Amino acid sequence: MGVDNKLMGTVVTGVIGEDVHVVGIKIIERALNDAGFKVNSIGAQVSQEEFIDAVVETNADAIFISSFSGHAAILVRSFRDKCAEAGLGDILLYIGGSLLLKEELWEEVEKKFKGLGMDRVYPPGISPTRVLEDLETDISLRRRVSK
Amino acid sequence: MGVDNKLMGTVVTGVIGEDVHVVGIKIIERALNDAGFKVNSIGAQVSQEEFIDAVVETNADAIFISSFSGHAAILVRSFRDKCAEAGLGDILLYIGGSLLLKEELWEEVEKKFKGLGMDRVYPPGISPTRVLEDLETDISLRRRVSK
Amino acid sequence: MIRNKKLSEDEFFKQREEVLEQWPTGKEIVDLDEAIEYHKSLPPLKNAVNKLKYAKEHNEIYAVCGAGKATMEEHIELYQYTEKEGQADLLGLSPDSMTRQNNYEGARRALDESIKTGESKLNGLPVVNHGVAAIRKMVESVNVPVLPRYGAADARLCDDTLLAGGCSYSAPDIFMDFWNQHAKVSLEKAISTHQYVCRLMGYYTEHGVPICAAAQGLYPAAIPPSLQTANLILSVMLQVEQGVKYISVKCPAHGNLVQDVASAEVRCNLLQLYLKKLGHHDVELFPNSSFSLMQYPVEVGANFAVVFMNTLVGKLIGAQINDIRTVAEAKAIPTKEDMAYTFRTAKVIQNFLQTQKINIDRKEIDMEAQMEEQEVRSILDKILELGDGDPLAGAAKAVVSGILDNPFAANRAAAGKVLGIKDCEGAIRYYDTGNLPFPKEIVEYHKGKIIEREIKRGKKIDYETLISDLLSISKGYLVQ
Amino acid sequence: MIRNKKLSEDEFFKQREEVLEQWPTGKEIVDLDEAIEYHKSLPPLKNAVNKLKYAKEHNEIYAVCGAGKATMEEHIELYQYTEKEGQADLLGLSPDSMTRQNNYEGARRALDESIKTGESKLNGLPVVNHGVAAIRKMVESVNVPVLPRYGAADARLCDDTLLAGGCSYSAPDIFMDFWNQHAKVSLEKAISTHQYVCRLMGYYTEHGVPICAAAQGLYPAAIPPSLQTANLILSVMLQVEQGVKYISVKCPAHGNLVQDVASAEVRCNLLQLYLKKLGHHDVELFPNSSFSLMQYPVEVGANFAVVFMNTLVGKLIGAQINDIRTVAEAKAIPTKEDMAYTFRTAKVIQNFLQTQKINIDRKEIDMEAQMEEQEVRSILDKILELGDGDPLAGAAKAVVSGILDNPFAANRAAAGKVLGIKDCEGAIRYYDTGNLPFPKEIVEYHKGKIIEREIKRGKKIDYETLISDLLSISKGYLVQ
Ligand code: B12
Ligand code: B12
Repeated sequence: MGVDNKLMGTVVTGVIGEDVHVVGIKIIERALNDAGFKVNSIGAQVSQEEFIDAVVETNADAIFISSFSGHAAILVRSFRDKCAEAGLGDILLYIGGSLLLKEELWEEVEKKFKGLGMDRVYPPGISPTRVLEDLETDISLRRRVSK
Repeated sequence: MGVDNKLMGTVVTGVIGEDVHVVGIKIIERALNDAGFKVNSIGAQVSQEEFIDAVVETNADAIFISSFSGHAAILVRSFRDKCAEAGLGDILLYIGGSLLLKEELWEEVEKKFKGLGMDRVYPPGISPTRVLEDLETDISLRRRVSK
Repeated sequence: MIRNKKLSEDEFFKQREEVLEQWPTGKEIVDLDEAIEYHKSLPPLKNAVNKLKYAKEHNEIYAVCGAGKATMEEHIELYQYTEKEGQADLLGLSPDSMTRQNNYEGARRALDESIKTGESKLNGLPVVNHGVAAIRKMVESVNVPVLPRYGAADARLCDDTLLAGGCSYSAPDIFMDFWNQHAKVSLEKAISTHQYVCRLMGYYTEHGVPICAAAQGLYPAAIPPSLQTANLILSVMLQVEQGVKYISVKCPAHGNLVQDVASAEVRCNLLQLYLKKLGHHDVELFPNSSFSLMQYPVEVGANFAVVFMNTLVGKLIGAQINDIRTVAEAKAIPTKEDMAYTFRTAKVIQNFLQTQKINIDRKEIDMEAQMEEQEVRSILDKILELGDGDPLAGAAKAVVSGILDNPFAANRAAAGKVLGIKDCEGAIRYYDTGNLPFPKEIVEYHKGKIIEREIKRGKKIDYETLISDLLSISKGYLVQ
Repeated sequence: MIRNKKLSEDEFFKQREEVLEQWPTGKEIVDLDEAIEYHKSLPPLKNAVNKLKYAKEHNEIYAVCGAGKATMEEHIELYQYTEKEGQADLLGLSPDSMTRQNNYEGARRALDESIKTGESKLNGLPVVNHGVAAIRKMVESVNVPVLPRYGAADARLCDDTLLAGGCSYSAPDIFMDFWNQHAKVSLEKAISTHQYVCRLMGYYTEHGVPICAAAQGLYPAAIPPSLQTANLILSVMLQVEQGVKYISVKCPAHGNLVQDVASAEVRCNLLQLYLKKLGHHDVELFPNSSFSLMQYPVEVGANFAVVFMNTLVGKLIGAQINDIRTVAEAKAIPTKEDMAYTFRTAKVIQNFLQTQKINIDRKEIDMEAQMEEQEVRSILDKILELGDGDPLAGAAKAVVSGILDNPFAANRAAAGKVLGIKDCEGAIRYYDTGNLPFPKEIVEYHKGKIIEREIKRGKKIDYETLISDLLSISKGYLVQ
């Protein structure tokens, strides 16, 4: 990945809502960076609008939303629509963290957040390598489609 | 209890079946003894018949069956009937130990063993004091009835 | 301008008027004297300081962990269950994250929805929305002290409500909160809110109700302990200046027991030393054991092992508080059963260890402690120099120049240059000392330990190593 | 007549013919050479001895616990789940109690019913009914060695089947089994079955397949360790005489770490000493940590604390095996989830402790060890004297005269005079030394410790105290 110094893509990363949990996303940022992605990190406690602005600015391929408040389902409501309104209909939306307040079957959680417009949903403790693999697949697919 | 050295009753104790777990019943025996009961301990690995013989011999009020094999339900099957056949229709049958192979709701276990003719059923970790209280109540009741 | 100076009573009460206006429930607690009387009417051992003194005398270590549900009914049920089934000696309290961000309106909406649906929609207790009467009801519903145990950039109204409600503990740790609890708050603003809270604690204390302040000093894992200790000592300087007399000193473990015990010793010793240096001679410390901020294991089995380490460290450092996390930590807000199991395990381990004579190799502890003491002194002495003797004035400059640093801060003000890494035995070393004012031999000592690890694994340390260090405990290893 | 004498090859094979006729599956294992070849075809680390040597070299402690289901399908599922989810390094095997009593017909009926109902109707694996092919299938279904870990008055056919099936470990401990596993068997009969099993192990070993014998030496709780150690050393004398070269030495803890560590040291040191005295110079020992036979806590949380103590003791005594019980121990035959959780906890604690430098106060250990060594020597030297140098001949006399004793024996042959009790710190002391041949100062040492406790609780020791000691761990205390 990214061995020949070619840019693999651009990703906007941040922690949504009133949430301050940044350790996880900082790790993911490092992994993205090392794998040859451009990372536009907008930090903790950011809103949907701040994410969208950052994408428009950098023409990013994906948004990485981190959320540990347990309020993720409320916080990403209509995010997909807002992206579309901003002309970012095909942006990749990834979400990870501790998404709900109660422990639920992972299949259910994943379904719920896919229903909310997320392309990929990750449980806590996910390995950065897995995420990178998925991202590469999704980006090349997305590019092929938009060609 | 037993303070004035009067005999509180006689109990036959033993561990049924192929079972060797004697620690628990030895404790109960000590407690019975100290509370003023006569204890006829027939030890580990005894059969229904050995229990009944011991009762006949000592004219006991109660049989304390200990069982940790998990096979208790099979091992006490028709014990009550055999007692009746031996003319011990009103003998008190107490059972304690680890009665089943699987963990089950205590209420269910108790019901099952009462259905099998036991008068009292005890879970592991039962306090000897509780057992003594029950036994005193049951014996005085039994004597009153048979008067 | 930033100064470590006690608020005058006038300044304090003037500020208090504004604070209590932030939300309607504020006006219920205007009368501080009434609150003080209320505290005095409670049984003595419901006071956190009394209980911690009792623990110290009796060689007890009490487990505590964060806990909070949206509705008071559910919250009290959680407490009563944990007290009964978990045999808890203390109960921790976590306000929800909206309350911590002063978004009381958001918390209100979520609370309403929680009441409507009968299911907690918040990640903690919305203290301010509930108000003082409800907090008193909660305090009275259990037999043990309730310890608010949380951070926020501005906890003034929340802490005021909690203390008026009968709590005698909170955690106004400026450097914990500045780095970790807000993305954008300025140090100046955060210092001023913390001075207020500590002045409030001091006020109660001066009026006969001892209140304990926790110095959390918690850093995300893989930050060497000396930097954590320097931050914590500065935070305590703020606390005591405002009149706080009882400090719960968190001593976060990373898992290597030589280092963990050495750090706790250095932390408590230097703290007393700097306290005396700055003229504070009557402050009592209660060591508090916990793990550094890190990923907890997802598996229940491995999580019990973390509870065990946390308790063992508590035993080794002579702690009174065993600040644990439940076995559900990595996954969700704990249920009451999660709480009870975990408390029970911690308690039984404590019962088993209480009178045992366990030691960690003394020679190794002393060596480790000696290095660490030098590191902390380098940082603090530089800061006192920068601030002309004022720790907070110095700290403000140190944050700008990266002498106080945090690579995993939520706050954007962090230089983020210092980096830590584990050595072969799981102790944390400086991989990059950033702008820390360390003498050369310290830098080289750490480098040496890192090279040792590189040789052992036959591979250079890289960012994968850093990640693996951050996650290793959650995978069930000290170091991989 | 009882003699500690190696069976000649002729005697052994003649007896073996009879043994293999006890049940139809016996004839499948007539060819011992084929079994030896089978062992040699297995991967080296599936051999228990090799795996334990590996553990010793690498400072590893492997958890193991009893496990057995009626049907082979369910049993293999339990193993595979525990290996995968619990990351087990060893798997223990418990035959059911009917098999242990040679009631193969009863086991057959229960097995049939288990197959019919799809639910295990036995408290362990009916090894003999399954026969060698099934055991091999089981051994091949996992990657780690399977360790039969059980006692019986007569385990000859069962162990013969297990060894032929690819197991390289079993637990023919005469004094464990004589006291605990049967109500009526005579010592003479039990010795002869144990000599057979050990001769079989020796035969494999001599033919290039090392087999490990466990000396369980387990006594119900509240029996002082010196009596346990004396019994265990005698049991090992039987084992090595028949050619066993590898001993897993169980060192049962009572919870006071000074005593537990001291006992383990005394046990291993004296064992080597008596081995040399009786001419055995090439026996390798593998310490094995576990708790004494006692009531386990019913609550899950408290049970995890016991797993932790078991593992900590393992670390402190340099054990290779951590013989634990699952968190369901007090309640029922463990499910596969119970197994996995418990193994995982033990493993992670081991991971966390592996390279740590933890010690128990040396001076106290030495004092404790010195007393205990004297006690063991008094008993053993008396027994060797009684037997004219033959440990088993002496032991037979000692059982009759109560020099070897057990107050909680299932076997009616026990004098049952010795009684133990905990002291203030949870160490076990002699309350009554019965007929043990102790010098006066030992008796008084113990009395002193007991008086100390009486003074501390302001109450005479009575049978309630004894009960409370037997149950204290299950209530979550070392001593109450
Ligand atoms: C450290 C920590 C904190 C620190 C944060 C410090 C900081 N600077 O970040 C502090 C102490 C400040 C904190 C505060 C709170 N916390 Co907190 N915290 C944790 C803790 C212990 C560890 C998180 C962590 O750093 N993990 C290490 C990293 C490396 O792992 P990670 O975060 O899971 O990230 C990995 C993946 O998830 C992935 N990832 C993360 N995001 C994304 C996004 C994408 C797109 C992708 C692909 C991947 C990805 O990347 C990482 C690589 O594997 C967790 C519990 C746990 N996980 O064990 C609780 C936890 C997250 N906190 C929680 C809560 C509730 C709070 C508080 C509300 C207090 C409370 N009531 O307990 C406050 C809220 C403050 C606020 N305003 O937000 C809850 C959340 C529960 C829920 N979802 O319902 C948790 C789960 C604890 C619990 N069980 O109660 N916390
Ligand atoms: C010690 C022990 C042994 C010792 C026994 C030594 C001896 N001399 O007694 C040895 C090692 C020999 C042994 C062997 C086996 N054991 Co075992 N053993 C235990 C253990 C660890 C403790 C029992 C004990 O002594 N408790 C201490 C006493 C004080 O408590 P207690 O026995 O519960 O007794 C109290 C009460 O129950 C009450 N009580 C007892 N009986 C009665 C009767 C009456 C009438 C009353 C009123 C009260 C009463 O009195 C006591 C006071 O509170 C238990 C697990 C546990 N409980 O933690 C397993 C346990 C009982 N054993 C068990 C099994 C399966 C076996 C084996 C088949 C091996 C195996 N597969 O694991 C063999 C069988 C041998 C045989 N032929 O019977 C299972 C039974 C499971 C089940 N019911 O399904 C248990 C529960 C362990 C488990 N979870 O797997 N065992």
